Amino acid sequence: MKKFWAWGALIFGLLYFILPLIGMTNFSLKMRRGVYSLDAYAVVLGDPRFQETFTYSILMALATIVFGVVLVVPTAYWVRLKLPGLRPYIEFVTLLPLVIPAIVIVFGYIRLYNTSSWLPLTGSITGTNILLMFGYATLALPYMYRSVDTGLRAIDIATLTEAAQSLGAGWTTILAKIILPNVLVAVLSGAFLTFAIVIGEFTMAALLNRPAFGPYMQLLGANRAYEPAALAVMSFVLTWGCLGLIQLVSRFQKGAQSPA
Amino acid sequence: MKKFWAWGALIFGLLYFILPLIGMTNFSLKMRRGVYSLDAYAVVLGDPRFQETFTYSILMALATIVFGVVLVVPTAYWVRLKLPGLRPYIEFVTLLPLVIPAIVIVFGYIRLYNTSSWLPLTGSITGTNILLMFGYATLALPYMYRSVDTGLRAIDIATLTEAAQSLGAGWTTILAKIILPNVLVAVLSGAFLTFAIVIGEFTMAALLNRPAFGPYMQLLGANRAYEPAALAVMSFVLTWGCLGLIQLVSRFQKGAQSPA
Amino acid sequence: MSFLTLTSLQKSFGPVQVVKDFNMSIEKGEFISFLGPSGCGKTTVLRMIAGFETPSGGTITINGKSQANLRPNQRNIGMVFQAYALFPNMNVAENVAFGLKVAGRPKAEIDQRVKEMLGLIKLDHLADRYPYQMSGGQQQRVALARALAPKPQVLLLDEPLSALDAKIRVSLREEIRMIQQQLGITTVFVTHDQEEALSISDRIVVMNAGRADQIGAPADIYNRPATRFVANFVGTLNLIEAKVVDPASNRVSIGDQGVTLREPLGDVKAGDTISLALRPEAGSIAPDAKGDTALSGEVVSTNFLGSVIRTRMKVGESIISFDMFNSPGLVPPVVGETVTLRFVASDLLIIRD
Amino acid sequence: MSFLTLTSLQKSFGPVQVVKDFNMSIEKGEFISFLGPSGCGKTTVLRMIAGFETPSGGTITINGKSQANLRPNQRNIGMVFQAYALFPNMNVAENVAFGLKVAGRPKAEIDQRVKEMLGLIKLDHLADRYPYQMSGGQQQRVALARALAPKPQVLLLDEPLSALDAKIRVSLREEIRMIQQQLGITTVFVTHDQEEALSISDRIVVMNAGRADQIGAPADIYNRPATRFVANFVGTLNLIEAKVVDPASNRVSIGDQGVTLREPLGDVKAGDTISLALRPEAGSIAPDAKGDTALSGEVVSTNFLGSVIRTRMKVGESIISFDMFNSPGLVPPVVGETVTLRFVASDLLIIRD
Repeated sequence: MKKFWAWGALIFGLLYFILPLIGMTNFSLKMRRGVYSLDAYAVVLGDPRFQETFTYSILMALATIVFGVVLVVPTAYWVRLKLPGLRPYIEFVTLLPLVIPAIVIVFGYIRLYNTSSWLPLTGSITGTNILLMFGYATLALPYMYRSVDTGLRAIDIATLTEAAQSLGAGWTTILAKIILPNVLVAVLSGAFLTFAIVIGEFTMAALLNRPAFGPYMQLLGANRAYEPAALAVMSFVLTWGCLGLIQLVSRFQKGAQSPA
Repeated sequence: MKKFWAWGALIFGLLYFILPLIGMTNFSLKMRRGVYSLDAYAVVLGDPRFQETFTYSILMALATIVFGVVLVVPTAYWVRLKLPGLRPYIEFVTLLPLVIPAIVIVFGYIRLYNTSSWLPLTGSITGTNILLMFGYATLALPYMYRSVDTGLRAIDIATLTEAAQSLGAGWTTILAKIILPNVLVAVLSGAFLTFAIVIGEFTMAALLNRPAFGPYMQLLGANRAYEPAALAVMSFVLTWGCLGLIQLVSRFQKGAQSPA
Repeated sequence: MSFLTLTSLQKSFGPVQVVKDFNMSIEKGEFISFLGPSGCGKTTVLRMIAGFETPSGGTITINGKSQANLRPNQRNIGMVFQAYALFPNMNVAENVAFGLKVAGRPKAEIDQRVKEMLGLIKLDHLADRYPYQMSGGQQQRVALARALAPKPQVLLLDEPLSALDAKIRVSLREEIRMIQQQLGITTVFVTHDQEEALSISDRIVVMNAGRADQIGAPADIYNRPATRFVANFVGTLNLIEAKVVDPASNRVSIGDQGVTLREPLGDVKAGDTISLALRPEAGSIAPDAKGDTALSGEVVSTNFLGSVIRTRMKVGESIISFDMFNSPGLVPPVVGETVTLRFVASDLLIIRD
Repeated sequence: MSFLTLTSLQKSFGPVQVVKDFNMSIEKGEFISFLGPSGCGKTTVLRMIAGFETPSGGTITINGKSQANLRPNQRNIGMVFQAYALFPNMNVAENVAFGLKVAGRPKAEIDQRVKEMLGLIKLDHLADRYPYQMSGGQQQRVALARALAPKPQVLLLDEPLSALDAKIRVSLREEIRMIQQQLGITTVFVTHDQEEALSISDRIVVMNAGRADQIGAPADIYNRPATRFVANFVGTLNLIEAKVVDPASNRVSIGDQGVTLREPLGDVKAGDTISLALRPEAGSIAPDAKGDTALSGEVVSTNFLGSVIRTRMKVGESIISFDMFNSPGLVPPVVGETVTLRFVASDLLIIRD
């Protein structure tokens, strides 16, 4: 039984992740005919549009993360503490973006906030950026919320809150000194997922016509052969590195704080 | 403080979900100039390509769900029971599809299973369908796995397994009679999310050139005005209905089984 | 006037009235226990004093000042929770300092007070430890120090010992009592453990279904329970059915054996059935046992419980348990044997309700 | 030959040896308790008998047959868990029938046996209930019925009462013992609660750090503990430091008071320090108390615990606790008073290790 599973896991892992990755990495190194080279990588990194879109997407990702944290941490805390009956509904709402195609969200936004509406966000670049950030935040909401909510579950927030209150602390102190430090790892992991989502997102950025990394990747994928493979390998390494970092942080945190 | 949050939630909900939805629904009913009508819906539903792609995607979704359940339930059970040390790694693996753009996965698959490879899946339609199903399963893996894993956490599988063993039951009996019935709701909710993802997926189906619903939606979105709005509303209603169903089932289940 | 007064306190959660017309006056420096089964409302009363629940009716006054419009963080009340509730991101010293920091005290004063508090709980050497590095007993002592550091008016303890092992529970309850007497702080202690309440309190409130069934000193509660509920909940008790023989002379019969009670029987007539209560430790079957009353019966079981041996005998329709201290030489009665239990008639309580 | 034999049983988890050379022979129909603190290996031994853990060394034989190559579902052993472990998707009758269905018994036989089992635990009327609709005590009785339904060779109980309330714990343990005697089934019961083990068992194994410290009948274990660990773990105990005065006549001194022991002192010389043990219930300060030995000391505290009043007195460097049964007329000694505790010299045990 054990052997069967071990073999199953191995084959599954090979077919699903490792072989495709190896194949792609191999291919990305073959731009120069007959020898392995990093040419494809050099081309990608040297492309000014790569630099421009990547920078734009990183800035958007950071903005989305800040907005998400400010929105989600107090909300998730408050729902757990005072409105536990609402939790199923909130969970339901945070699941919506997973199952409503991005195109629906964007389409709705464009209809609502176009230049002739009462809030003409699409009329200016800043407005469109804000709208795009809202869209990203919606996409990232499920991950951020679930991550923070799981983090909150690990600590007994009701009792910690009451303990802090009985010692004279108000809401701001409780949030800043007790809640946030104890869900930091969860917030970080939510932030990272948000980052990955924003960097890879295509539909919204394309429909709102912003110079984001997703559309650039798509464009490259449609018109070139080796460069997209190089891009894919790079984004995989970035992802892997970030995930590794999260694991590291959370392990460190565990060492420092878990209840033995 | 309570008021602030209540207002915040209201405004958030309005800006994010409800107003865009209303705007879109409104627009989708305006195909006939000056009056509200269901023309756009009639056009969409009457389109033979809608019927074809929708049927294809539903069949693919069902296949993906069966594959996912058979793969995930025993794996998640086994990992929880015998290899709890592996859980972080498995979780890590199941998170990968979230953060690796679909394009990377498909690109890898195409490179690996092309007509000149040792497993030329892309050489036949059935092969390509299987490959696409694998891709979908990869995309859906995080949701299915987490859902089942959460379901397993709610029951004490270690003790239930030992109780069943001491009563003479083997592994097949334990999985079929004890584990599966107790995580049925979790499996259903994972299955539904899988369904929603497969129906909406664009990149993989487009790159593998299969007649799926995602590319059809994209095509319609690029070339028509009212029909995509109708499509979006329909998919939203479908989604909402399914989610409602899940909530209903899980509430019923809770009533019947939760530890008081 | 009392230091902490609860007047007609009530609390409903939806349609369920958890606390019904609760009245109590607590003197400065007193140690009061709320004792009762889960769901009796004892924790709810405590949480209303702390301000975590808003009373549906009634008033709470501390040192003459109504607490009605004060939020929990304005009441200057120290609280210790069953779950310790130490802040996991802070070490011991930071935990103890938290209340003082929030109050904006100068750093030197904080350091001084933290040192003093850690001395009080004898954990000076663990000031840099984090909660997860300590045992439950140590964590709960830190929680106590943290609650006491800002010099609260009242100390509230919400089942602080329930999560601990039996041996630590006993030693920590003695430590709590010692510290409480040393500081002279008014304390309310919630527990469902009768031994805990009996051993630690100045007065005990036995709560039942949202009301105080009896308020009194530990020995009062144990020896003179006011209601059947108190008699049953505090300590083990035999309930014996007896038939009134002669109300005028307090004569009753248990099975076919006559007994004369000390207490007046009150408004009953010959032939009525009444309930009597007898503690298992009240009687003895030793040949030289003292007592003005005796009951004989057949032994139905004996049970070795360690320090005591509990024997059950059948008298009429009632089963009466009695305890003997174990000793190596003791030969416990054999099942089927007839034994005679001697006790003082005044130990037989009449249970009315 | 014994029914269930454990020979040189060992179990290591990684570098930690949890069970070390455990030997035990259990007769058919015996009720054996494994008693010890958490981590002593008692549950691991039980799980090796059930087949959930594979021994690192040693053999397990049931009814003459080695269990080494049998998987848990081939051993025909009934097991009851602390967490009840009823299948949540099945009702009571389906839970009880599970083992019989797996064994492929005919439907009529299953129905008959389920009925019989539900009668045994007196829950016939709840056959259609689901686990979540029942109290913990009821669930655990169903778990017992489920374990017994396939007529197992051995019944294993893994702290089955720990999750229950105090009163239910007592009544269910008596019910378990009754059912066990009725069916005559060989039973191994794991617990950390000494009263539970003392009251229910034919024999007790006191376990300490992976070994059996002592195996014996309850009264043996309590009255004649073989090691300091057993003496400490089973019951409350005073440990008293004494100085040897004259080894030949068993004379020692406690503080400045001389005592003559019954047990030979063994290989010590005058001036050596030895440890003596005395149970708090062994002595009495009543003026008419019997006993050939007396110790006087100053009272340092008295504690009302309900049925007993525990007093501590200081004799030399040792604190000695003793218990008196509470009675309403009793005036407990006052702190500072000097009292004399009388007891039988043979109750003073010499602790060697």
